[in-house]
Amino acid sequence: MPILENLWIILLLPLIGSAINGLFGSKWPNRIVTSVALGSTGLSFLCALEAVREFLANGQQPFRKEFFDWIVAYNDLRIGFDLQMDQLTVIMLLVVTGVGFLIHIYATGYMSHEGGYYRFFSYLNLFMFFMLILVLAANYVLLFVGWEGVGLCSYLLIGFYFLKKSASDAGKKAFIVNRIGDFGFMLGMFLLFRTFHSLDFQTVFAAAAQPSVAHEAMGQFGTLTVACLLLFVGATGKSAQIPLYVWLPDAMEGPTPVSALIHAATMVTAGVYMVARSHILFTHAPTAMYVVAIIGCATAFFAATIGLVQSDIKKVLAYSTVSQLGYMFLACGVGAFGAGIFHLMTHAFFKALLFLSAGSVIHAMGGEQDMWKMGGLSSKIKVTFACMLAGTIAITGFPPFAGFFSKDAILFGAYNSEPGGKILYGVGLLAAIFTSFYMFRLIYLTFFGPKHYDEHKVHVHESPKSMTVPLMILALLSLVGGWFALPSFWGGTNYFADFLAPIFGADEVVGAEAAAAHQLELILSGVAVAAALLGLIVAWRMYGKGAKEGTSTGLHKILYNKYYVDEIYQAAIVGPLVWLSTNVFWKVVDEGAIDGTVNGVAYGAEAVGDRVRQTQSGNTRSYAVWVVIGAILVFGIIFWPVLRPVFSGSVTGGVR
Amino acid sequence: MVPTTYYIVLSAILFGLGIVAFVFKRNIITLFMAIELMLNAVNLAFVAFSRALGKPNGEVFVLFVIVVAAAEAAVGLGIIILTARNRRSLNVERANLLKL
Amino acid sequence: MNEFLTQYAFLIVPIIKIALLVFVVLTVDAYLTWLERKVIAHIQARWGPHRVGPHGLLQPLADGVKFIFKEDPIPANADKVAYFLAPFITLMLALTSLAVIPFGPQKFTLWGYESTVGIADVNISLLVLFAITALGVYGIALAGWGSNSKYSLLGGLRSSAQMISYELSLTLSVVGVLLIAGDFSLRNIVEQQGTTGSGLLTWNIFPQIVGFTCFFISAIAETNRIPFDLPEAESELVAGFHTEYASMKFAMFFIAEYTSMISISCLATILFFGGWLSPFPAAWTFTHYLPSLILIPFGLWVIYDGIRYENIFGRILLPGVGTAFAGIGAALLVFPTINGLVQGPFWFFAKVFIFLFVYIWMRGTLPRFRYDQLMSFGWKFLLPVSIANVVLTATVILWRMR
Amino acid sequence: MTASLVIFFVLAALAVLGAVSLILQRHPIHSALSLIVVMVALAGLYLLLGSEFVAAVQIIVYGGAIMVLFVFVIMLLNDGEEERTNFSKLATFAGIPLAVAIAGFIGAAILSSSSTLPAATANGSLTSSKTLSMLIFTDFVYPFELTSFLILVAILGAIVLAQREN
Repeated sequence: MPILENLWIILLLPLIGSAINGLFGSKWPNRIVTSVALGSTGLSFLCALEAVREFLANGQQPFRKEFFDWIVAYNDLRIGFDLQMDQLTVIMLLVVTGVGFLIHIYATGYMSHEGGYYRFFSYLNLFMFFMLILVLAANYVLLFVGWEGVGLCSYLLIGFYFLKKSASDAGKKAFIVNRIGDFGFMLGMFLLFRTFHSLDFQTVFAAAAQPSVAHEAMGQFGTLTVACLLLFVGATGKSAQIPLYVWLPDAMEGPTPVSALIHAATMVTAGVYMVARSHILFTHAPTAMYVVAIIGCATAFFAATIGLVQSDIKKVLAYSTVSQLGYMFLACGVGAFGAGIFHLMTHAFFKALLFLSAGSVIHAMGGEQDMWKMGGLSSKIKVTFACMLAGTIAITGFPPFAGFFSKDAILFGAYNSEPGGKILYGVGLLAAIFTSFYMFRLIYLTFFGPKHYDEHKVHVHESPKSMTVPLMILALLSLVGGWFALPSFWGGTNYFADFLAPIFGADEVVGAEAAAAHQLELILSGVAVAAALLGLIVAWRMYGKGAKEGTSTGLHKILYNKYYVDEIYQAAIVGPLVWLSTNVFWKVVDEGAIDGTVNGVAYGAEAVGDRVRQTQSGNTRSYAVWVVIGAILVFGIIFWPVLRPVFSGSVTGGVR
Repeated sequence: MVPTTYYIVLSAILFGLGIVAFVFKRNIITLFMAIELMLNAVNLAFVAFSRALGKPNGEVFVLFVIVVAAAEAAVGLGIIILTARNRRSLNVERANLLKL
Repeated sequence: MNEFLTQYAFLIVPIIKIALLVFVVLTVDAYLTWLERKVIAHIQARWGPHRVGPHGLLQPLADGVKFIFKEDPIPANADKVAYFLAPFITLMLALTSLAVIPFGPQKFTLWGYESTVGIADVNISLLVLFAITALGVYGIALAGWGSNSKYSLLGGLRSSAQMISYELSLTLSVVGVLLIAGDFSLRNIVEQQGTTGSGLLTWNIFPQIVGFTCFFISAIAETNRIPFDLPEAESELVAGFHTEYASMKFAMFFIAEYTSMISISCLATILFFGGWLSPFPAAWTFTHYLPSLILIPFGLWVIYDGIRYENIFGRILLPGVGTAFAGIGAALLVFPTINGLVQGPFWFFAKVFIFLFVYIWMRGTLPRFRYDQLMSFGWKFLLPVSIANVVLTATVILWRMR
Repeated sequence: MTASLVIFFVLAALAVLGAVSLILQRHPIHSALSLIVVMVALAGLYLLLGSEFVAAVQIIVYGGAIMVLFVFVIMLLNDGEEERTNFSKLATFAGIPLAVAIAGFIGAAILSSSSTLPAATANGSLTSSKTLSMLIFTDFVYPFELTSFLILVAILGAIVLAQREN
């Protein structure tokens, strides 16, 4: 059965799994729920593989199929349930289904002692479904459906422990912050529709690719620029970029597999995917791209700085995620979309790995997340330690791990970009240093040094196979994942770039010719490795042989409190809104106008009824009379044309 | 030969009388009779027209009307018996439990 | 004079026929009572009436006189209208029901006005008959209700309920015959039974035996005769709906009952027993002499019986009657044309007589039903059976048509 | 003034008188009797119109079944004369005019519309019951079946209503 011909199977399977678990799971023992969840996800993973195989067999012909019309306004707007498959999709598809499947397996171990097991997997499968829609969608609206769906699932899963106030608050926060971004996204879609009279990727991009479409110069805010910026607002919301990144750290309230799957590997990269998907628009709007690059770079830097001092292991990883996403956007911003997607993939591997390992650590520590209360675990949980180390090396960018190649490509792209490429590169490099610092800080605090926990209270134990096996697989992936794109000086060919070439155009090595490029690239990668080493050394000096949690002062305090961004938002936006809604919308509009109207209608009805009920005398004969009156009226109306002559006397009696 | 109009006028008169009966009688059974009277008036018109136009359909309608009247009488009288049992009176003006 | 007759023949001839019929029927009723009393008396090993006239033959006359001269009390605060209306309605309807019954095949022309043996020859005569029987309920109901008395009311209610119930199966049981004949006209129904001329084999009784059974039972119930004479169950309600009636009004009910017996018998004869048709194949001409063969010996026996009667009156009367009978018989032998004319009516009345006799016989034989038995029998047995009969007949007919 | 006209007027007068007496009679049973008179008169009119089957059915069903039912129920309940309560001012004052009005309306409408009709029995012969039955079982077969269902339902309803719950 050709899966490619009916792609819907891939995304239907998780939906079915979710429905089954959600509807009947509460009655069932965990193992049935497990088999349903894993079965659906695994099957969809296999289907994805098959689909990809067919795609490659077709000589990588971009595949697109319209399954049914969804919204059709007479001849202008057609939005169908259209799925497409091209190189970009292939990568996203494999990442989502593959990593998703692994994390599912992991979750079966991790969640086995939690309540609401079936609920969790129902949500998780639902998330897979929406994510796959997002990835496979062939038009903006369907993509938006997936977009919102994953948002919903993220909300549900962040607030999975809804009895914990912080959890439910975090869920709400994520949802609301995303609303802002989605608002921008929708505006962007409207603008696009107004401009191109369609929302299909094909049509829009084809139209945008026309030479007739003006290539808006830097600093010029044309339609495309505005549209791209609006779309990017959406992306900032979903992918936790400045200024909307605040929800992601709080999202760590959710179970760790969720953090791994949604808030590291897949969902948060949706923004990057979207930007990369509509790269044609962006390339026509350099201003927008520049903004993207700047935002990405800034996010990468700031998040890294915040990550330096966090004490919660998952918070550290969260901020690292934010900053890595920043890297991706930086890549997109400087036009190195391929690098961005590449980093997306590798990041999916090692960040999932890191989160899962962190989860394993937490599991081992019996729910403890504060790194200051760990230490010296390396001997206790060797597998986890090894995997975590692998992930750390990968993210900090030591060759030959994946992170090195992707981050290298990004920085290289940034360096070559104009204008201000050098600055972007510098900031990125700084962020890289910070990255390696806080990652190794995490490693040292967690696995080395003296134990800061009570052995008798906490029984440290290695996690079950179901958790460690995925860790190993991911570790392997984050090791080899980078080898698809060996830098040219490395002698190898950049399969990845070639693979994506049909979409993003030829290799983004622009400006300098090949030889110079080789030199430059070699130097830059050397610098990057040096930066990573620097971070490692500093971290070792500070935390290597154990350290006490000091009282935070000055800069440290500011960083520790995340630049007080949440407080600022609270004061600047939330407070006024609450005041407004309380004193205006609630007190005046709702109670005054709406309730007033409703009650007024009720009173009016009562008053009228009070008069009218007099006719309901309860006397049958009166009713009879009313019937007769009605009959007369009806009769008169019907026969008026016949009757008029009779009354006007023009007909003198009918009897002949 | 009798002009059709005579029949029609007669049926109109009967119908009017039926209405009068319906409005002025108090005994619920008599009200029913009034309804039957009106139905009969209508039937007369039916037959007269169908004969005048030479189409038997009208007479078929009359048969149907009679059937319906029978059904109505059966059910209606059942109801009447119930009310009489409960209210101890057939006077429709005394059946005013819902009146406030 | 003559042209007057010819002009208004359409008015005069029927009037004459009606007068004749009424006279005959009333007489027959009167002597039916005599017959009934006699027969039952003999069934119960008694003499029955034998004081008034030879064999009590003048008893009906005496009864009539008594009816006329008895006091006629009206119950206190009876509903006058209903009370007076009831017997008239009953009698009128009973008599009217005979109007559509054809007694013979012949059509004769009097003063240029062609008419039949029988008063009216309507082509929905059967429906008319049923319509009249249907109205028959009112008489009883009004009588029961009008004469402000518990017995009467109960009797009236009972019998009206009974009549409504059994009317259904009465009508339905006839539908079979209708389906066979495909016509409402009694005359045509009879003639359809005699088409092949092979005598009684083509009568409806054979295909419609079930229908006949239902018909006869419900007919008895319809006429409030034993075993269905609940309305006048002496033991429970004195005399039912006519408890409060006396003298002539009572007589009216009485006559009405016997008249309806007659008309029902006629109906049975017509519908199931080939009306005026001879039971023998048309080929057997000698059967035409049966009337004489019956009348002459009967007359001779009556003469003989009269001669050896104890009192002089009887010795004069009976031989007279006997000679009359014998004379008629002889006359039929002598004048074959008249004989031919008489054939139809002869067979018709013979059959009707048999039915009447069966009525009386049953009264002498059967006990009375209990009321609930009556109702459940009517609704739960007769009705379904007659419906089944209808369905069956229709099926067979369709099968034949195929 | 042909014979048929005479018969018509006699019957019509009978019907109208019956209807009037239905209104005037105080006792329901007298009203019922007057209604029966009306029905019989109407049956006569049907015969005069030449639709004999309808006439017969009119007598059998209306006269023989429905009205009997009425009389029966009246006897059963035996509520006596109706009390002339006058709780409904509306009916008292507006009743007659309204009735006259609607009758007038109908009459007027009919007069102005049907005055061109041919005489009722212009087209000669009787409507034979065959014609009717053909019509019923071909064109009107579905309504016919429906009515049978209606009857069934009515029977059930009557039984359910009238039985004493015990």
